[in-house]
Amino acid sequence: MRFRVAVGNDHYRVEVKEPGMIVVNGRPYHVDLNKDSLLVNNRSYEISSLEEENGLPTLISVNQELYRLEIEEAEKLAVRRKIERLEEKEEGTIISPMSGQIISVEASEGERVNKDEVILILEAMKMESEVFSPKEGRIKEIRVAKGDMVNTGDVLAIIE
Amino acid sequence: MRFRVAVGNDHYRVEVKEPGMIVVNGRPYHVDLNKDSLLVNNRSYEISSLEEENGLPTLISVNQELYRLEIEEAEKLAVRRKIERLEEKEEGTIISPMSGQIISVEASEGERVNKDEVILILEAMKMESEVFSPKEGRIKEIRVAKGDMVNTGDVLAIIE
Amino acid sequence: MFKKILIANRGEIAVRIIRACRELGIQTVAVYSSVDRASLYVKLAHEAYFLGGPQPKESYLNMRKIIEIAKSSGAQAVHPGYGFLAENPKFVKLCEKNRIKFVGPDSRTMERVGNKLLARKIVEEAGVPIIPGSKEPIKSNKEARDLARRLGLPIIIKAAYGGGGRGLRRVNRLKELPSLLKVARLEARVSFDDPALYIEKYIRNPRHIEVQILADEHNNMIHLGERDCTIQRRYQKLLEETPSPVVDEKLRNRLGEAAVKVAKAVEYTNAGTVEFILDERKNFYFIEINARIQVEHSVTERVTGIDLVKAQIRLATGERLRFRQKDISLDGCAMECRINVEDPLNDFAPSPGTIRNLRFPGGLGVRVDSSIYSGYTIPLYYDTLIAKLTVWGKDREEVIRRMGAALNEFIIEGVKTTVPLHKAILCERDFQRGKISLSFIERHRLLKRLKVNNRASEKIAVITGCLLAYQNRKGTPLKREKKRENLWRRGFAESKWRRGLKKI
Amino acid sequence: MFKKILIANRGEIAVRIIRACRELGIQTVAVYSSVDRASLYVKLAHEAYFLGGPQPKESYLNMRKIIEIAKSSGAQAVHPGYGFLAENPKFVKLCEKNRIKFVGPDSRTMERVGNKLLARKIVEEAGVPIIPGSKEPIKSNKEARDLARRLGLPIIIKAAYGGGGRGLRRVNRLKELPSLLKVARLEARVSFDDPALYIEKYIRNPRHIEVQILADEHNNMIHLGERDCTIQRRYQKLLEETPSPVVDEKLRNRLGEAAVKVAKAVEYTNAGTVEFILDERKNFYFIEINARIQVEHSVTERVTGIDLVKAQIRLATGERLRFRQKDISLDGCAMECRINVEDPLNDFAPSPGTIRNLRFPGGLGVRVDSSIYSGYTIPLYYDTLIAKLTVWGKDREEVIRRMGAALNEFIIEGVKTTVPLHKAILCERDFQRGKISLSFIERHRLLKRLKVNNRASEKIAVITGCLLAYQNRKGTPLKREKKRENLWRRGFAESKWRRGLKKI
Repeated sequence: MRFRVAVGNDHYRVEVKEPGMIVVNGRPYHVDLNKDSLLVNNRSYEISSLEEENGLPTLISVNQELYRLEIEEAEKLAVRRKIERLEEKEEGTIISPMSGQIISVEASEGERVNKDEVILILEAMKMESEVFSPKEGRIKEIRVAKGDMVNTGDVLAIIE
Repeated sequence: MRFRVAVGNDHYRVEVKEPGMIVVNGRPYHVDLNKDSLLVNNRSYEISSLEEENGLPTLISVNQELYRLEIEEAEKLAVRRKIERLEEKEEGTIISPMSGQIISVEASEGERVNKDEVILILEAMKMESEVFSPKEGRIKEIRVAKGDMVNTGDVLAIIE
Repeated sequence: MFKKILIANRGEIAVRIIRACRELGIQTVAVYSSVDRASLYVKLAHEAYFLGGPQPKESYLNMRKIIEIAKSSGAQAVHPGYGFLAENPKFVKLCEKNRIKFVGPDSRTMERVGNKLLARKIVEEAGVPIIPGSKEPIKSNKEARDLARRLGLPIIIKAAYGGGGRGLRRVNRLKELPSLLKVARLEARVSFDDPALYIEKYIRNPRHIEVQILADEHNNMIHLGERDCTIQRRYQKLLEETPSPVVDEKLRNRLGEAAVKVAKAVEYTNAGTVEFILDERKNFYFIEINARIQVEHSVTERVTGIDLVKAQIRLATGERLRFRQKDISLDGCAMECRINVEDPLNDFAPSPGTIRNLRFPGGLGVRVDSSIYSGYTIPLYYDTLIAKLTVWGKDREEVIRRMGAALNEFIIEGVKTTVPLHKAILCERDFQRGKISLSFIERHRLLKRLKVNNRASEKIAVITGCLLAYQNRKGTPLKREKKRENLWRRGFAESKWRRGLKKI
Repeated sequence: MFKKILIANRGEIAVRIIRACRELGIQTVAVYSSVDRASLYVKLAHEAYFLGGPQPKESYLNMRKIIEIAKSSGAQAVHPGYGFLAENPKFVKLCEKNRIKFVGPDSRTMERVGNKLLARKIVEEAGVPIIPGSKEPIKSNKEARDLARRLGLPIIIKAAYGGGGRGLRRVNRLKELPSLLKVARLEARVSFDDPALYIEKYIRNPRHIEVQILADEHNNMIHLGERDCTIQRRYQKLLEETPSPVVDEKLRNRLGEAAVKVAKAVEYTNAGTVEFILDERKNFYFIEINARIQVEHSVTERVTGIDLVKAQIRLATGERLRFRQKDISLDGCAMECRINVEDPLNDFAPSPGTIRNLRFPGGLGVRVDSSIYSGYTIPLYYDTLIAKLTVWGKDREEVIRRMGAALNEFIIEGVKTTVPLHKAILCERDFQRGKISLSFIERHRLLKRLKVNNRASEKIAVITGCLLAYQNRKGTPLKREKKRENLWRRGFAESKWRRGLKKI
């Protein structure tokens, strides 16, 4: 099975020949993966997959250091690129950066806002976090009110 | 819901009135069970259920001390006693010792069998258990066939 | 000795107090808010009582309810831990009124040390140096400006009843003064219910040095050496050690004597800490008294061998101190790293969540104090400290190496923590040489180095990712569970990027 | 300093050695058998190599393979831990031949101390008391009988190359002698590959006291005080402490001097232990030298502050001792409980299995050394030690109370352990008073007290059971997962019963 992997600006061509043999950029490695333990040519690493998307790991820890990967199955490359372009368009969605309570709403629907203008203030664990507008535009919708509890990833507002 | 419980030689009559209220031998207790933490009239215990049978715990640890319990639902007591008495009489009744699948029937109706002769083989979680004839006699009836799923207490066969 | 103590706190300090009580054979009464039912300290206590909603005002600050529970449960004393009601004179008074022993100084002393301006005055009269500044609360912008001119800029604005960095502002230019006074006053009112402010001269490259003291109710008082708490972020301590790499025997004695003098001046009893600022020329200035057990008490415990929480409880019974100053010797070095659920890469934003995978370090010289366990969900409502890693070594080099090894063993998955930041601190040459000041983290740009995608094991990450992808494609059942949680993390990372912070 | 060390061992001692190497900046090479791939030490090491099948002969005793891996991986030294090849002169020789430094004494010393009769002879010549007995291996039953008559009964039969209680027999009556000699000889042959036996006088109510020594390769040698290892079951240590409650300063010096004399007589280098028997009148007799790190080294580490494994590695590089005898002082008391997967209620039968729920104790003075983690399956093939709990206190009373509190916090589910036995030991008045001997556990019938269904919390167990039954009937989704496991256990229990085993 072949993959293409990007880590920051670095790119890798990878082929998993069998569970015990992997080729990275043409170089073969003996590997032995046992739950959270990985041996690569007998070097021992503690690994963990922290995030996945469609069965493809996106955040890996190696000896507690984090790596953000973009893995693509070589066959499916073309399809993915199209989806990415679609996602980029909807950059006006403001998503909650953490779980917490809305302690203040600083803007209202219909209002015009600048990039980096404060829209809401969130509180969690005795700390306040301001949530900014990602771009200049008009607030189409604010989905929360003061006092609401929100979870990470909840849509808070939409800028158009 | 009412229960009778035996711990060694001690017997208890218990009624769970609601999840937060229990009556043991006529005395009420406020309880709050949260995973492995139990508060009884505000006293805090670390508890764990180590073994269960038909949803009835049989081995409990309280602050790391072990207790072996026999719990019976009170409503079913009468019925059970009847069955037990029946069983005593009909010592030729073969009851399933566990939930599982019949993977083989080793005897057939009308056949004469000796005490401890294998009648059936049951399987659960990769473990096979042989089911023996409790006495010498003739197989009057076999109520299950290969492949059947059975529950604990089901009558499997009758020897006369 | 008390038969039963109520612990008016939560988290790791509640666990710490329960351990001390267990050793002393004292029964413990825990109190909990609605989000703390599954907390470790509730499990470990003998009794546990529900307080109220998650907001501190409904629960851990609910004085009447706590007193009521203490009385109905038969607790003879209340241990306040740190934070919440630990330094609240009203609560101490309420305990006294209800004949429940408060484990700490009495209400008179608490009032005296709680008012920072009053404390400054008493300390100055006792002959211990204080930072030059105002003797009364600032009444007008003009008064502030005059004082600032006299002291020379920069100056620091502080809340009279403050703590934890709130109400604190540094003023570099005179024209900033009015607006910063306004902000600080607002913060002081919101945080401490009193807008009173005062002004102090700003000390360059200061170190934060504090001295642990123990005092019985019979006028005996000793100090247990200093702690260097200079590694901070946003005025919050992050790493503490004893002895301080810049304090020699002579300075230690002078600091200790000053601390005892301060404590005597306020008629202090029980365990407490006298905080000083040490300038570049090793002049020290009194800042404040912390009238409670401190988070970082563990380092002093290790080098003195004295169980400070047990000592607190014994002193509260009226017992005399078991040691004199000459019995105290300091053995080796100890260091504590505060493990907080905060994301150092994202401006220390709190990172509450569920602990998925947890491994504490162990072995020689390694102590862990924590209230978390695998599967525990850290609530949103309280502070971010979830574990304290305290390490001992014969000398500072051994401590640093051992702490590094211990941090490398530490696994906490499911939340973001300060563990990587601590590793970065330990690797810093200047830290290893003991050359630190309050601005160490900013000055060394440590946060910038905490990058995701360190090149070192990048290829291993690639191999791991592809092997897991391969396994997933070939269909291993294990993976399915993980997906749900991962969405949560994805959202988090994404929002960072959206906020314009660097992409992680 | 070495750049890379191979650890020819597994389990907790491999983890312990890795920690020392990490502090020293040394890379570690682990070796593992087929059942140890998921072990903690494999994860923590820098490199890991497969050795062979689960049987020790195929793996951890496979000298050639280990040497081969050391050479191919570039390891400059081998640390043998304890057990396996730790005291095997052949292996030491093989290391020497291959120019790999063996962390321990050289092969000549190893041979000398391995032959117990030879060691006895050397020690006696050095003027250190030994237990009266045979000077040569027993050649005939007649010789044994004559010797037994001369020494007076009871006597002890021992294997010349023995250890760990095997080949050991107590003879109370002369007529038992021939049959017991036969059994012991057989055991000695099977266990140590040499049937040679010797005979010693039996000492009544003895205590097992050992002295830790450190020796460099430049004739410097010091001792680090004693350990009292008297609490044993079947000649296996269970709980150790330092200082011994019966050893005073004067006796400590005499024991220490004797130990150093013994070690010098065999030209000992590196860390080692000299074992003595102490009789009721406080006469001591040399028993043997353990030419390796001991399981219980942690208690000595705590009171001396010396990292013994780091010291071993430094000494193996040829470094001189960093301390002289006068630099050594003992701070407080330390005690270790060995947590074994054994069922004390069932004649200490091994209890391998999968760890389902695990919580280590923590806090002040508590050290845990362990190789287990939640979800880890303990293999059947090796010894039962899975964790060491070492606790420090200012005095013995504090240690006992703190150890008790720590044991109460310790949760290990899925296997049976010695934790309940340790709790029972600590509760025993005679133990608290320090009145112990090698037969303490039998004499106090501790095993009989470890019953299931202790009355104390019986009602709580009943309440728990009924609440869970109620939840199950009402159908809580959480419970479903559990049921599956329980069926397995039920099937297991039941099938045992059907097979005529005792109902569990």
